[in-house]
Amino acid sequence: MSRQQVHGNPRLRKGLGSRTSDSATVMEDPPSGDWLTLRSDQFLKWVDEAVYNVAEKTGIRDVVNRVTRPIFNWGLRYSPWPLHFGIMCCALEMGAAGGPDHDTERMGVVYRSSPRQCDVLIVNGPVCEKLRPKLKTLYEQMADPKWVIAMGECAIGGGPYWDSYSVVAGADTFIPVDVYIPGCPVRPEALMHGFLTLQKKIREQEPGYFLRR
Amino acid sequence: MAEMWIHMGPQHPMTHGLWNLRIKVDGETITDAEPELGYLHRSVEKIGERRKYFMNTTLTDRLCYASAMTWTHCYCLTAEELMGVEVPPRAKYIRTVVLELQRIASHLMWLASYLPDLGLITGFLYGMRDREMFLNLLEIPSGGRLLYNYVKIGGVKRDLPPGFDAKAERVMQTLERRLKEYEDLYDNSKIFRMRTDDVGCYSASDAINWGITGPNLRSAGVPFDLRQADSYDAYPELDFTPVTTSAGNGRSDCFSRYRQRIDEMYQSMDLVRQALVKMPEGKVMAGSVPVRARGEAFRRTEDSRGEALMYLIGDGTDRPYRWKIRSPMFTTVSAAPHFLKGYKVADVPAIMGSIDMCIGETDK
Amino acid sequence: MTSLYDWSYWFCEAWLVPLLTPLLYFQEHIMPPFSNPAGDLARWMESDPGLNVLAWTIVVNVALMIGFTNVIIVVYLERKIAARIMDRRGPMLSFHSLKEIANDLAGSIPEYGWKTTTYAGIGILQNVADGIKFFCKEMIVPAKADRLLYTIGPVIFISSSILLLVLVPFSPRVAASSAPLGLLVVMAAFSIAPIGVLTTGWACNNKYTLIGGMRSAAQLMAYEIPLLLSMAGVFLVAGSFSPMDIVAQQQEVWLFGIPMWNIIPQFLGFIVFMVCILAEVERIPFDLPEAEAELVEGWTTEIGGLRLGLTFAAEYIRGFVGAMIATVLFLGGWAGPFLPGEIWFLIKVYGILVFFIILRWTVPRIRTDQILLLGWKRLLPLSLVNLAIAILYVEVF
Amino acid sequence: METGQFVQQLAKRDGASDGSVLRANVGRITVTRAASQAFFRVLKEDFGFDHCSLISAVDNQTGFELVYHFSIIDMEGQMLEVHVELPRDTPTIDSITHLWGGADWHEREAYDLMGIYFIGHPDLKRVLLPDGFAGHPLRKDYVYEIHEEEW
Repeated sequence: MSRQQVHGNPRLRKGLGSRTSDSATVMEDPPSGDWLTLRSDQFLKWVDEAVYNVAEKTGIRDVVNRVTRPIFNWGLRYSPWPLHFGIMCCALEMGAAGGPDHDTERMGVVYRSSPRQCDVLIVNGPVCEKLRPKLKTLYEQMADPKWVIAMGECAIGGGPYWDSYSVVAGADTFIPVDVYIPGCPVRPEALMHGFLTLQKKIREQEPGYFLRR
Repeated sequence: MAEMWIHMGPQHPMTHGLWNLRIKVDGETITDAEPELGYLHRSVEKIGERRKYFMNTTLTDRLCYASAMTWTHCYCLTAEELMGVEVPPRAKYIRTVVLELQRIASHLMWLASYLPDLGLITGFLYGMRDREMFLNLLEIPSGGRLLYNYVKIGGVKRDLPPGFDAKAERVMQTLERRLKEYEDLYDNSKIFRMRTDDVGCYSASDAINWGITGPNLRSAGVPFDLRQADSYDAYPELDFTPVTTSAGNGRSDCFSRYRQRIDEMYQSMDLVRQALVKMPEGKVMAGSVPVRARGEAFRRTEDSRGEALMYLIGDGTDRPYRWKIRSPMFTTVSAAPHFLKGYKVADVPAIMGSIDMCIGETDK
Repeated sequence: MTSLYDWSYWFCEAWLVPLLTPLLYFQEHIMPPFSNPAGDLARWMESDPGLNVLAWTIVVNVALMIGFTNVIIVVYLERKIAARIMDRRGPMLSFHSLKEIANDLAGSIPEYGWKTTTYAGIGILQNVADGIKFFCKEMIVPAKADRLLYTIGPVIFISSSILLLVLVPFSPRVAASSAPLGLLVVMAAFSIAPIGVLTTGWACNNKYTLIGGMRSAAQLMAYEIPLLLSMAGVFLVAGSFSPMDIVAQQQEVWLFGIPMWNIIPQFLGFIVFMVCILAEVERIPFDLPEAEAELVEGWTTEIGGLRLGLTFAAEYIRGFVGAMIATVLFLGGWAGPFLPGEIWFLIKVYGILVFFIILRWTVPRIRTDQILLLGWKRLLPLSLVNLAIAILYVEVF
Repeated sequence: METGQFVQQLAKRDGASDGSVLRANVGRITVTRAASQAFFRVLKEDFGFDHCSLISAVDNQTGFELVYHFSIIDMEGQMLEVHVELPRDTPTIDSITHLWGGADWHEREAYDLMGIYFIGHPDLKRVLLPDGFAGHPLRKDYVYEIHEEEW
């Protein structure tokens, strides 16, 4: 078979999507039926496609998802691990929410410092132009499934710095935000309610995990 | 191992905020360091020129989120100097009380964030627990939990409610009891001393040259406190002398900085008690506060982290023409390469935590 | 004495292989023999190596089950005790939350609201939820990481930790294996893990993980020698490496109605051993490879998802096994009055684990150069002194 | 030394003018750009002003004005406010980093936000804004787009 290397314009490709693998070359789809000539990664992809198609057409995927989805979803929603990342005032309230008076660890909230190990990105302050690329990188480094909480007015729409030359007008201008928590600063109770709202969202909207596309 | 640069930040548990410390390490020894700021630059000075004088207290509250009261107070003091407003004596005393309470809360926040830097996460929870008491106390007159907007140009927003001093006394007695526990837990801990003694040293003369002020300077044995040197509010009428600690030979190390802040908490509690006893009756707000101002004025106050200075220029309109903020941490961070060199990577959180970073005021 | 390994060997020989092989031989007959390896497989399974492998598979799986059950309990204990030390409540997810699974399965999603019962339980389900979440996460390989080593590194760490569970007995009755070299093999398996840490640290192409891996290697040098020397005292007294002999020896000598467990004559060795085993299982104050304050998450910074979950589990397994070895060596193992041996063993092990947990949440972390100093200049001489005491003890009694 | 005394002594020097006392322990003085370097050296070495509190740059529309705040670290807290006028087209002045180490980042900030060039500064680059930022935003003629929503 022919192997064709397609070099995209690197400037255009930069920042597009989640770059978790360094596939500099884009290979064309494997020819159908000719599975003996495939390379190993193409073969895996072909097997993946075949299994998905069979499971989808026979309805196995639906059945398995219907059975396993509640269990996986239960685990996902009761263990939201946020990234330990403080920007401004709300970061202190995030810390206070973990403190003895409010204790978010009752809800399974464990702060981890590495984005690879987190599920929830809490944007708790104004995002400045200098920070924006870094925050986007942090978001992209997190493993799926991941959620974003915009905590406080600054992260929702700039807050008191709405007319500043260096503050981005809200975190949702460059990353998808799932839960908005208003307040300036957000009280710890409101953050806890935000986590409960996130659980609600996960329960209602997260699809099953068997052969997820 | 060859030398390499490590970026600590902007997302790093050491930073306590949003900045980037680039360190050059040889193995685990730091040979060079370069702080990088600006990830939280909100251009407060620029947008402050678009707002009226009394509206800017919203921004000053958010300058340093760990000690909002002191920054708003510094701004109001400057604006009063600019406008020629005389603050009633009761308001001065109330300001002194809330400032010292805020200083305790800020130092507790520092204590809370310093212990995780050394690997003791329990310390964070203890600090937060005690800080919560002071936030609740400050919530009583101001209505805000973290950002108060309580100090206004010409006085304070509301009078202290009756029974405030009894509540404050109870909270302070609790804190005194807890601080004794912490001294047992930290000062007598061999590992704590191993991590903090003779780490991050600088001499008093170096500190003065680099522009380090506040607790970080006093921990080198220099009795310089703006509450007395450039006195304001009710401080001239209170009886106190600056607390100093030293690591010997006029040097400051991480442990002396830790000790300094604990001692300042004791001193602040003493000041709160004095001010509550001496507090006169009367109004808490000046009769008339002008909206427009012309001229220039500056005042400096003793912030929880050092010398806060605000410089205001008015051009006769109701908005400031130029507003300049001196942040104590801005200068201190610039000196970080000097006192980081030669120590280990593991000492970076211990040193940078001990100088009590607050990025909100630094990046402005 | 029959160990779990012996039992499963017998099980494979008598039941599993006789039931499986006819099927494979049948396969061989219906297909052309040159293309069908089924017969070869069957013949291999009947041979001694094949039976060995099958038996070990069963043993490791049982050990894994034991290990993960204990991990759930230990993690639960850790979180709850830490929370109580910190004046908090800790995880409180209750069994009522499982009703939601039943509702979802039935397809009826009721109006979702926070129920007062959801967070009013004992919280042991929190670890289960975390585990399930790890299974759902995406498996990321960072763009510039070394793909092969990145995959292998955690596997080395995890598998060597699980191997440990197989090698230490709970009691003479509940023993997975009875390796002739006993605890020496355990210590050999214990020191495989830093290789995995170093591999992962290098492969992630991240400076924090690299420093974490290097620290792990440096730390290994510092504490491994005193650790083995402090164990040598016990081996010397018992005259054997086998845990059975060591425990039996500790019951031999009684003084004033107290069994002379090794902790009494060799208290120095016990102290050295506890310090070194803390360093070995990488817990505060010696958790330098994953110092959260300066290295973001240490050598695990770049790994996430299932790898991370299993690495967590492996760390707790190592802590558990460390406590098990300490119990066997110094605290008389499964010996004790009235109760069965296994219960006594678990009581002692969990006692040491609770001590580890309380220690973890009450002291700061020490520095790399300080741990090297401690290992080489303090613990090494102390362990040599302990060895001398042990020799004296052998001579006297 | 009394504030009035040293302000008078300083005002007699070349290029210095307008010596006045603002309030207790605080003096104010104006210095020309050419004489500033010698003036600051005398201030540090003879008068003992060992602490550089703040360097503020002010955009006066017609030109720039640098306002230095110096103080003495002792219990009296003497303070001096020094004004230096700079022309609009060449906003340059000699750096004082070799006298006060703490002035380092204040000068960088003045360069970053106001575009004042400090001659002799060891590392004059942007400190708060990203490297590629265009313009100096605290100048009065800096125009930027405000993300204002239409309601």
